Amino acid sequence: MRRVYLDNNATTPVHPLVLEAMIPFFKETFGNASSVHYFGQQAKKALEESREKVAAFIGAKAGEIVFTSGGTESDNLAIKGVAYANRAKGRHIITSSIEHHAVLNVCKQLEKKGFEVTYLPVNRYGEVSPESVEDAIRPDTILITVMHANNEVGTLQPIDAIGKIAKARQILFHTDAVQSVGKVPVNVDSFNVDLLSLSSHKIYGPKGVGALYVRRGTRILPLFQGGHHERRRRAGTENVPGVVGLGRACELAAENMDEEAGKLLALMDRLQSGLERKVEDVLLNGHPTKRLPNTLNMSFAGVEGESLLLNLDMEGIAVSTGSACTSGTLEPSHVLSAMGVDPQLAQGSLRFSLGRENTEEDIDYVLAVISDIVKRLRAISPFYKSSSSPS
Amino acid sequence: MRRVYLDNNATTPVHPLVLEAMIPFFKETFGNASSVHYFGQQAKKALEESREKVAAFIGAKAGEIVFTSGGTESDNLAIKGVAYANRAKGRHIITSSIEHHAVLNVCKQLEKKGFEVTYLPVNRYGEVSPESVEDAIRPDTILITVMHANNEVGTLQPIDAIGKIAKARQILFHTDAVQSVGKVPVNVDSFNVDLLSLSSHKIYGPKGVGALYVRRGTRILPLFQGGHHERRRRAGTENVPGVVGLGRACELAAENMDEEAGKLLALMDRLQSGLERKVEDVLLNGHPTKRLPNTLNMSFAGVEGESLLLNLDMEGIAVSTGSACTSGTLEPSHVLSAMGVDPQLAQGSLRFSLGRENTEEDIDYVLAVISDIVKRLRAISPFYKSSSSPS
Amino acid sequence: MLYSEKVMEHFRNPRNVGQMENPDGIGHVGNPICGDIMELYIKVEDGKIVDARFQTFGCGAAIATSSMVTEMVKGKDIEEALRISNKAVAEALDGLPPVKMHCSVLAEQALKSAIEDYLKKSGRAKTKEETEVDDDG
Amino acid sequence: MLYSEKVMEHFRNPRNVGQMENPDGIGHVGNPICGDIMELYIKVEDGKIVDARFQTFGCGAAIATSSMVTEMVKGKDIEEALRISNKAVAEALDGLPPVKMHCSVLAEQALKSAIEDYLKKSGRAKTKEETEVDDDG
Ligand SMILES: Cc1ncc(COP(=O)(O)O)c(C=O)c1O
Ligand SMILES: Cc1ncc(COP(=O)(O)O)c(C=O)c1O
Repeated sequence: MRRVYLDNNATTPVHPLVLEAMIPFFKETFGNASSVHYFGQQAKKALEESREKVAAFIGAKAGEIVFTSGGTESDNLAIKGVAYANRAKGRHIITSSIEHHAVLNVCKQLEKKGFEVTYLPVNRYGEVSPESVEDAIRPDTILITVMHANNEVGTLQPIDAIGKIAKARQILFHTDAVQSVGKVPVNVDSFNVDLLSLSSHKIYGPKGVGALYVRRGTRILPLFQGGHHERRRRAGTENVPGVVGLGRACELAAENMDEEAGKLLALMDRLQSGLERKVEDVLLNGHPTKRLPNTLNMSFAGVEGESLLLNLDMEGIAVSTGSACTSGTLEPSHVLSAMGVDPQLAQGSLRFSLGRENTEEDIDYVLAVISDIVKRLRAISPFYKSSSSPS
Repeated sequence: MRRVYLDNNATTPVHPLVLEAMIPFFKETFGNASSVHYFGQQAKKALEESREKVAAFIGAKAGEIVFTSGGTESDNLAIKGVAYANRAKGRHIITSSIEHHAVLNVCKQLEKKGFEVTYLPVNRYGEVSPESVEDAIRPDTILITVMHANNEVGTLQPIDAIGKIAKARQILFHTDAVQSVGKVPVNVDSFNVDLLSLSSHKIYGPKGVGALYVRRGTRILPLFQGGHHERRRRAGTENVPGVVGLGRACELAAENMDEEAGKLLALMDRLQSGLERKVEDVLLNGHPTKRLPNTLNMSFAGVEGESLLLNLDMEGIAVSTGSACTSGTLEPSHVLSAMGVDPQLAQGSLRFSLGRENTEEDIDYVLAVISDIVKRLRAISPFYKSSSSPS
Repeated sequence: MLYSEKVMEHFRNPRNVGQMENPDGIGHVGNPICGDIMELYIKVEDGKIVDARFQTFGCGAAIATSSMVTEMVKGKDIEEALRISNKAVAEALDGLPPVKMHCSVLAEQALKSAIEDYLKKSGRAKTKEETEVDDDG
Repeated sequence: MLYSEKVMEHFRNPRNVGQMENPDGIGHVGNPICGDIMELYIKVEDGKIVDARFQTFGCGAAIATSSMVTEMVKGKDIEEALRISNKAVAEALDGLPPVKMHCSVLAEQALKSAIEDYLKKSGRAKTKEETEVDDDG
C-alpha cells in the first residue's frame, strides 16, 4: 500500500545522516562520559561537540545547553526549575491557554503547590497578544512561559515582543520551541528568552533526547538528584548516541532549513488549496500566514476527526487530530477551544504536518482519496444535511 | 594500542544483536507510539512487546513496567513517587549508607522537604543486616529502599530477607537493581519488592533508557507532567528504539546470564589471584563471595587511585575509582567509608568491572603491566616506605 | 491496533446507515464530553423491531457501536431489545478500548431512547429505572 | 582529556621525585578533603634554593603540581620562591580542571611549609599572613 506520512509534528523519521553519526557511539565509542579513562573521554568529547552544535543552532553558548530526555522533560525542568528556585521572590507564573500539555499540566501541578498561574487567552488565530502579557504581570511574577509555535495549528507567537516585555520587566522568560526549532529561525538572543525547550525527535533526530537552553546566570533547581552530570542540572549517565544524534540533527537543520521551509510551504499550499477546491465546507484553523511552514489544521464540517483519521489511515495516509499525546483522551482540543472554534468543528479537525520526505505526489494522493471519504462520513452524519454549513 | 575495558559497571557497549534490533525503529518504524495511525500502532506494538520482555526477565507483568530515561530517573521516580504519594501516611524512609547517589541524594533532598531518613550502616563487607532494617521500622515508615548489588564493591544485599520484613510489616520496598540485573537472578516476587529500578546501558543496551517496576496497586506520583504516556506515570514521547534495545538486551541477558556469570567469575578470580600474587599489599574491598560475578574492588596500599587509573589508562586499560558519577568530585568513596575501610586505603582503591567482551588475555595483560606501575607510584609516595603495610 | 478487527469491519462497512422514512421511534443522544452524537430510528411491527437505521457523528467506536446495535436489535421484540446492554454491544464487537467504552453506552442509550419514543407515541412509556445503563468505561 | 598535555607530561615523568638526604627544609601538607599528601624537601645555599624534591600520595594533578613546583623553585632565592602562587603553578601546567585547583594550592602550601621550616631552623620564621594562598578551585 502507498504510505504517506503527514504527521511530522508528532514525530519524524531519523535522518539517514543522523543515524550514521550515531552508530559509532553504540558499540565502539561507548564509554560513560563521566569516566576519566580513554573510553570515557572519547564519549565526553562527542558529548561536548554536540553541545556546541546545539548551542550554535540557537545562538547560545555550549555551557547554556542541558541535555534532557526530550521536550517534556525540558519543559518540566524549565518551569519547575525556575519556579522552585524563585519561590522566595514570588509565586506568579504567566502562560498561554494553548500550550502543550507538558507546559499546561506542569502549571496546573504548580497551582496545587501554591503557585498562581495566569492562562492568557488567544485570538481566533491562536495568537497571544503582547499587551495581555504586559497586563498580566504582577510584582510577584517570576516566570513567563509562552510557546513559540503551536503544535496543533502551527501559529507562531509574537515571541520577540513578549521577550522584550519580559526583559524590560526583568522576569524570566521560557519558550517551548519544540515545534519551531528546525522549521523557522530560532535565536535565544533575538527572542530575549532565558530558557528554551527543544526535542530531538521533532527534527529528524532520535527519540529520547532533548535539550533545555538555560541562559548563563539563570538558576534552576534540578528535577533529578544523583550524580553531578550536566553541571549538576540533570543527573544520569548521558545518552551519548542520542546527544550526538541531536547535535547532527541541529547541524543538518541549520544547513537545510531555508530551502526545506520553501519546499514545505509550497506543498502545504498545494494541500490547502486542493482541499478547499475538492472538499466542501472545510475551514482553516490557525493563522493564515504567521504559521509554521509545515502545519495545516483544517476542520471538516459535519465529520468527526477520528473517523476521518481512521479512514485516511486505511488508505495509508497518516495524519492526526490535534496532538498525538491527547489521542486516547476524550477532551476536544484545548487549543481550538481557546481559539473559539465551534465545538463541532473542533471535533472535526485534522492536522496535516508535512516533512522533508513528502512530495507533490503525496499531496495529490491525499487529495485524490479524501473527498470520497468525507462524503461517505457526511452521509452517516446527523449534522451534514446539505452542502451548506453544519446544522 | 591494546585496549582493555574493565569498567562495565560504568557502562557497557551495546550488544550487536541489540543494535540490530533497534535499527529499524529509527528510520522505518519511526512512529510516535501515541499516534492512532499505522505508523503509531507499529511503534506501539514494538513498545508493548519490549515491555513484555523486560517484565518477563524480572518476573513481572507488562503493565507493571514504566519506561524511563535511565537508572537515575527510575530511582528518583520510585522514591519521590512513593514518598509524595504516601505523605499523609508517614514521612519516614529507610535506606542504606552505601546506595548510589541517585538514591542517596534523593533521600537527602527529601530530608529538606520534611521527610526523615534512616541511613543503615553496613558491615566491613558492605552488607546491610536485615535485623537493622527491622529495628529501624517506625509506625510512620512508608518506604524501605536498599540496593540489590553495590556498584563499587559488588556486594549483594540479603534482599530476600529484607523483602520478607517489608512485606510482613506492610511497608513498600524498593530496590535499585541497576547493577544486579543481567548479572545475577532478579525476581520481583521472590524479592518481595514493590518497586525495582534497572538501567539499559548497564546490560549491553543503549544509554538513555531504563525501567521502573511498580507492583500492581502501588501508587506513585509522576515526576513529569505532560501527556498521558506510560499509564500516566511518565509523560513524554516514548523512546521506541531505546525501549526496543532494552527489551532485546533483557532477552539476551536471560539467555546468556548463567554461562556468562561463570565465565566472568573465572576471569575475576584470575585477576584477583594474579593481583594478590604479583602486587604486594593489595586488599579486597567487598564480600569475598556474596558479590557480583564481575566486580573486583582492590586497595593498593600507599598509592592513590586516580594516579593508578591514569597510569593504567596510558597502557590502554580502563578501570574506575569507585563510581563514574563521582569521579570529578573530591570526596572519597562513601561506600568504602561506610564499610570502615581505612581512608588512605579507600583513596587507593580501584574497581575492575568485567564484561562479556573480556578474555583471559585481557586479564593477563593487566597483570603484566600493573605491578610496575604500582611500584613506580609507591616510589613517589610518602607512605609506602617498605614492603609492609602503609605508614 | 487501537480497535478489534470486528470494530474496524463495522467501521469500514457500517450497516443500516441513513435516515428512515416514517420511523416508529427516534432516539437522539449526545455525549457532552466527547461530542459524539447518535440518531437511531426504529420501525416496529407487532411489538417486534423489524428495521433500524442510524446516523452518527463520532469516532470509529461510535460508528461501529451504532452499526452493531442496529444489527442486534433487528428481529427482537421490545422487551428483548430493552435488555441489550452496552456491554453486550461492546462484546459483540470483540471489545472496545477502555477510553471508548462510553461509545457503547451511547449506543445503548440511543436504542433505549428510540424505544422510549416509540412507547410514548404508542402510549406506553417505561419507568426511568428500566433505562439505566451499565458503564464500564 | 581531563588534563592538559603538560599535566600529563609531568604526571608521566615527574621531576625531582624522592626523598632528600639532609634537606634544609621539609614541607609536609595534606588535604583533609581529598586525602592528598605532599612532602617537599629543599636544599638552600646562600639564600637560594639549589635543589628540591618531593614525595606525593595523590591524584594526577597532585603529582604534576608537585613536579612542577619543584622545577619552578630551583634556582630561585627565598623571597622569589615565596611569591610562587598556586595560580602560577597551575598556569605553568597549562591549567587544571576547576575540581583539581586545590592540588595547586597544596603544592604552594608544601613549598611555603618547606621554606617556613628552613627559616625556622635558621631562626627567621615568617608571619602567618605571608603564607596565605589564593584558591580558585
Ligand atoms: C510544543 C510541544 N512541546 C512539548 C512536546 C513534548 O516533547 P517530547 O515528545 O519530546 O516529550 C511536544 C511534542 O510532543 C510539543 O509539540
Ligand atoms: C547502583 C546504580 N544505581 C543507579 C545508577 C544510575 O543509572 P543511570 O546511569 O542509568 O542513570 C547507577 C549507574 O550509574 C548504578 O550503578
